[in-house]
Amino acid sequence: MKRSRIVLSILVAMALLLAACGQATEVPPEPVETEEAAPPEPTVAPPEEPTEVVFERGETLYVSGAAWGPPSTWNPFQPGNLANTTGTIGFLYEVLFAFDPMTGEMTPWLAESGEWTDATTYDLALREGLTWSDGEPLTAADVVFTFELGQQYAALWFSNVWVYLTGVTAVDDTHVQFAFTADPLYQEWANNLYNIPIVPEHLWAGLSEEDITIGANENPIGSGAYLYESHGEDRNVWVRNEAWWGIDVFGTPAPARIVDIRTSSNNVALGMVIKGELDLSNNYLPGVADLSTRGYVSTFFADAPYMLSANTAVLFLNTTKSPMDDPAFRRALAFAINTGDIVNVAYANLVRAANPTGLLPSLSNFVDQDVVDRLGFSYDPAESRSILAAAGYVDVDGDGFVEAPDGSAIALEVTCPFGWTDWMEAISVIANSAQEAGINIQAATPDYGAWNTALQSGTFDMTLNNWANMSNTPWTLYNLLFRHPIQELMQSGNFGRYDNQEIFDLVDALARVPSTDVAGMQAACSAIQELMLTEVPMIPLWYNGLWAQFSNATWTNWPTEESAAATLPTTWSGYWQLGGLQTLINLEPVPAP
Amino acid sequence: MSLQVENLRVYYQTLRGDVKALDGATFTIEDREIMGLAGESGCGKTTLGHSLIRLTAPLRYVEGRVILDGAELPIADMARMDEFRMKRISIIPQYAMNALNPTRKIGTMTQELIRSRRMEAETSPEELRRRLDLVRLPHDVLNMYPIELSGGMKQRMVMVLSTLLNPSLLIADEITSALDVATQKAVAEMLVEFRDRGIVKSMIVITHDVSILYQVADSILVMYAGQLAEKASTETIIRSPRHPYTKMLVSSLPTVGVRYAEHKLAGIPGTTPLLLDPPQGCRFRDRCPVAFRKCVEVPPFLELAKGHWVACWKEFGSHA
Amino acid sequence: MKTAKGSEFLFFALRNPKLRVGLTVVLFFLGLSLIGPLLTHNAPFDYVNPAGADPPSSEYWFGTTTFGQDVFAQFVEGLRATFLVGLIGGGLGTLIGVIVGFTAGYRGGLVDEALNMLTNIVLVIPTLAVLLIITAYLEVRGVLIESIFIGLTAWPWTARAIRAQTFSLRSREFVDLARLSGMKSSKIVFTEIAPNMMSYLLLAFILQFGGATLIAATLDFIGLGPTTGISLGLMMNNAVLWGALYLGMWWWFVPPGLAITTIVGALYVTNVGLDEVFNPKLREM
Amino acid sequence: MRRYFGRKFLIYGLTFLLAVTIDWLIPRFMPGDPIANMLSRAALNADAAQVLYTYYTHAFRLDLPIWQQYLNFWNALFHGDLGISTYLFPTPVVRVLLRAVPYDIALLLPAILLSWLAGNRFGAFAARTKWLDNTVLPLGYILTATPYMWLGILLAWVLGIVLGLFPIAGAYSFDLSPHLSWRFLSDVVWHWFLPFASLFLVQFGGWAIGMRNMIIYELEADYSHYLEALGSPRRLVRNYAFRNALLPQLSGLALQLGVIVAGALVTEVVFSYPGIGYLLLSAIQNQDYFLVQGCFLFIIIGVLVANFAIDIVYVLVDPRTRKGMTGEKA
Repeated sequence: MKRSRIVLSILVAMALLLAACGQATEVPPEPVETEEAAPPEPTVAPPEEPTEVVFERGETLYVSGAAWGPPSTWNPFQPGNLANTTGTIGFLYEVLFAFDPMTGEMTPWLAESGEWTDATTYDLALREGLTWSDGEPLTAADVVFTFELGQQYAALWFSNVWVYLTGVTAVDDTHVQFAFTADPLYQEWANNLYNIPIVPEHLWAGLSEEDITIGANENPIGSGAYLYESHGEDRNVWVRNEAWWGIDVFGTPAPARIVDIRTSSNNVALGMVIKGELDLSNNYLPGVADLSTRGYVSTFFADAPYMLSANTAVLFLNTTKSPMDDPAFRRALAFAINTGDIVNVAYANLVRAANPTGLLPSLSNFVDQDVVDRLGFSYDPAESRSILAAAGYVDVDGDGFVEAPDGSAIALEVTCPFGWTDWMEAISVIANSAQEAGINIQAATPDYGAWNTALQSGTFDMTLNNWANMSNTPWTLYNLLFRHPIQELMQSGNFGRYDNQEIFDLVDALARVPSTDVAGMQAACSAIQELMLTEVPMIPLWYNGLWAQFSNATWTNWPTEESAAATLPTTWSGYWQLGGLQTLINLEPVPAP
Repeated sequence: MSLQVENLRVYYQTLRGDVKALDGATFTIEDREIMGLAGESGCGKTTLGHSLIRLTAPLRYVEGRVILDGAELPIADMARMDEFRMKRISIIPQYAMNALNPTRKIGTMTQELIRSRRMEAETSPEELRRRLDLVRLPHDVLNMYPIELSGGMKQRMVMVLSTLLNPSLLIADEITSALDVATQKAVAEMLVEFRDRGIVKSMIVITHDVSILYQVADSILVMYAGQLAEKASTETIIRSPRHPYTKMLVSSLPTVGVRYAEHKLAGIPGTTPLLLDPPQGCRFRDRCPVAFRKCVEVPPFLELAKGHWVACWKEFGSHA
Repeated sequence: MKTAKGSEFLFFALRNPKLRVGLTVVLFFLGLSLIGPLLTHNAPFDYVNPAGADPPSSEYWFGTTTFGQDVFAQFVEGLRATFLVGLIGGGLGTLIGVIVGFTAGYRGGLVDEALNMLTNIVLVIPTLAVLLIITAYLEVRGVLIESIFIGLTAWPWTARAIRAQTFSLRSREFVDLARLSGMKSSKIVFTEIAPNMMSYLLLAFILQFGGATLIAATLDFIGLGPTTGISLGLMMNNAVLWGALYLGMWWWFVPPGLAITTIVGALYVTNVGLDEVFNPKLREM
Repeated sequence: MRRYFGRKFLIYGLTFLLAVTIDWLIPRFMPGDPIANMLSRAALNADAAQVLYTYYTHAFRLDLPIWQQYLNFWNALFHGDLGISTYLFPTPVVRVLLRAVPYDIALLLPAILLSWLAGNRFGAFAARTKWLDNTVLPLGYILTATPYMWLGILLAWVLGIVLGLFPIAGAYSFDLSPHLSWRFLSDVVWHWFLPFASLFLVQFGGWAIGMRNMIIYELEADYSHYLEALGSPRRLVRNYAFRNALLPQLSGLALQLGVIVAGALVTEVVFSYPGIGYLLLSAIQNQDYFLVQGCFLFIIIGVLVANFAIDIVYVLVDPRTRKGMTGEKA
């Protein structure tokens, strides 16, 4: 009986604790830095009413697969952890244009229109009646303020627009004029138009540099369709902005609430999908084929590859190391890799093999097929061997692996971060097939940190990377592949440190072609492709899928290959303005039986 | 007659078979008699002591009867023995130093013990204190933990506990071996006092220190190799022992207090036989200076003179 | 006398059911880990089954993974890792424990104070937390490294036990006698104390072995185990990562865990068995 | 007794000192560069990346001389400032940890206490009762030999997925936001159950076995024999033996804490239960060394506190320590 008393007291204590910790996650985190927070904005629903703490299934949309970790910042300029609250750009803060990779068109968002009035002037017209969620109007002044922040603070990721931007002026409340230097980077500008979020001057003008660059911006005020309501370790809850200016334009988004779930692992997401607790999962789920045949989920394509292609998985070769500094060897390697196995076995046909140019299908009209036919490559061990032999790589010591022309042994490592399970399988395929072709490559999976350091400081042999989102222009990819100048730390591109001024110039040239001049872009691209495929500085292998599994149980009208105007079914960071938001707006509730 | 042991056999189980630790013991103890039980270590005296009160594995009851105050003790039955333990027969164990639960106050433990025996009525607190006075223990030991007591105090506490219910037979097992000479004397005297005050009727004092028996014992039973050798009044055993082993034991008896168990009996060749398969006949045979043919048969334990039992063919011979 | 004693141990050892069962199981798995690879022609990582995940069958005794890898092949390979960790990690742990504990117990005085302090400190610091961090430093890890680190952190309780044991032993008569007879302390250690300690060491090692395998399994499971090769913990990790629970591929995660449990359990039982053999008091007659 | 505690405090003090120093060393050993990792999450233009890099480096005071960093660390520590998490930038580490702690307490406290109490009772019950000893006890051995995560996985699979009785991830349902109501509390307990169960079961087995072996020693102790010789009933003898066997079990608990923490850690991972252990793992995986530091520190403090609590209980129940006769446990 003594024991039972103890037990009881424990249980009581426990209940209290959990209530407490519940509170801990609930209360809007007390203000850090300057922002005054305590009473939630009127738009943010007060959490007292029971309906607010228990979400109606029929009115709530559950999504996952975008967040890297617990939500921690709602600052649209916060480079690092924005991924944890995707939608901060898109839901909360909006961009001037949206870009639809499916059609390749820029569609007006905050902006009504925008055009180059001459080679160095860009005129932008905002929509009428834009408002912030606190009721203040969103005007040209806010646009100017936002761009000038980039001029003021080099730490903001778009600051380098000011390399070719010379000034921004508000002509009137709805008209902004951008003035440029002699040769603006048209391609990047187009890119910026749908990536730079507009922030409210009346609230941000007072903020310190620290707040603006790295502040958490808790209890944010935005202009978008959904607003921040609350968050926990594993979720970020968005509530519909009933006063959204876009309701007249796009109609009212159906879900009253959107819960962005951060799943600790894809496996957890899988479980929720099966239980019908997730409406849209952008996780990489194993066994999708099985799931869709069992009717748990639908995908964009009814059959393999099920997913759209999101970005290109590129095998970066460290061209500063021998033998990767030898084009012949690199080309031989390109033929030695069994992309088929990667696609069929490692990914069970969830992905597609990449075009040798690395350009996504959505950009296929920039692929110079003739160049590809002449210089393209695909899995062909025999070809690989003959190239090696021709270049003097022969197996001298008879260990089954070729030695370098100078007779030195070749032993290379292909790496990816430990725990990136699909890539881990992929690199083991790479290693095995290369070995069969006589090139001694071992797969290694260091921890993310170690991998990342090697990647940026260029100490790896060869490694996978895919940091180029879908885009309006091939330049985005080439900007990743041929990022220059070569620096001590290559943090966002050209990790193999392929140093070739000729190709750098070509990429810069492409950047300066006006987005409207498609022919000009194609010309520039084929020049790049010509050089890229002869040099093979890196090897595009496959297209990572735009992982998207959705359920029609509660919400329907998901985009599929049949859809009239299919948009991207994703909540990934940076994809909202690429159609993700449109997809959610288009959703329709399933009438309750 | 208080205690009557008839042909008691208790073996000690080992892997290599039974050790005949106690091989047919027959003797009696009168009321108010304090009997010393002497012999080298391994002669079976402790086995005898234990058999009478707590016969557990690896000890194994073979045959024989034990009658206490006319009632037979179910010594082979742990459960049924409980009725007799402490009330009729009790023991002061060899390990008296560790016999008390270290984490209980002595008073508490005593109460709990008594209550568990349903003897609250018979033992008033006053009586308990009287007993403490008897063994010269301060009353507040009852509020102490065993570790707070000295070895001697613990032992006296055990004496009090074991005799609390006035058992008619008390077995005192090697109680003096751990004590210095002075304390030995005191303890010995207390034992006698217990008897004189009628707290216990009779007593078996097991020791290999015969000199102690001088002070306490009315009679002495000498054992050798699991069998009885001789029993007589203390006087007789010391003055005129008749069994050759007793003779040696007594003759080799050193000055008071010195123990000899460590080293072998002075002047006796050979060692005690292994009791796994003891030699036929008299087990003292091959150490015995006067051994002869007859000794291959087991000598009976006969009362040659009033209260004087001996197991030796030579003695019978001289009588016959 | 000693020989008699020895034979007595053997006698009980052979008749003690716990010991017999325990040892049999352990030896069975040890054998399996050794000959297992011969029973399957598949390499642990090869994609042998084009059909992908299949339940156990006559061809793939433990079924296949999502990629069509032979679970049995991985299993036996993983067993080896487990035993390796147990052997090296447990061995090292015991060794350090014995050295520290023994020196402390035998030298006593300041040495004891210092070592005992150290032991207690290391004892309080939670091993796994430390291991997590250490292993996180190693960019590429192997079973060997893992075992060594486990051994380096697992020793304290052994040290404690051995210390206590040594204390009691050095105060025994035969040691005093030896010391009186002017025997060199090193000689005393090996001729007088060590033999009496053997039973103890054996028990300690068995427990360390079990502990090491469990810790290793934990590390592997949370993905901080070997980044090369396979282990039972890693198998479970993969199974979970690839949704084996939801897709019902029980054959992927049940065998590895079961194996660990059975082995460690068997070790514990063996341990108790031995204990009974060494301490007559515990035997049930 | 004063000596006893003095000694304890010394040990705990030193442990803390050592732990904190190890803790401080963590980032200095970490492979890779956490800030670079953090920045690399978002594809940046090189110049912005550079600027931010220096910015963060300064913000995290990594540009000071080592000794100064060490002193600052202690100083900050006493001001409850453990830096800012890079993984959850810009949330202060302390805040992140305080959010996780309640889950750990809720998980560990009941699991430890209940399993200890129940396990001991059961073990004592089984000891020297032949049929139990031979039938039920093997279960104990199996339980205590089970890797925490495996039991977790099995429970999740059988009770969570196959039977669908319990949720197997998270701390409360996604359709709730925390508030004090029966609905929410029951939901929390519902999520709490499986992690708790797997912790409880494994430990339960261990304690049962431990007690079973301990009590057998005690039943063979002299005082037990004496009681038997005085014919006191089995009940009393066992009762004493049990109480005395609890003492080594108590020190056993202190020794086990490390292992239990490990168990909790991996269990939290299996059930994505947002406690410190779960946090520690993500911190390590994301190279967030400030968070790693924080977790490690909190774990140490927790273990020290627990140890101390056990010491106090020990003194209360064992007169020998109280009388200053023996200073050491176990």
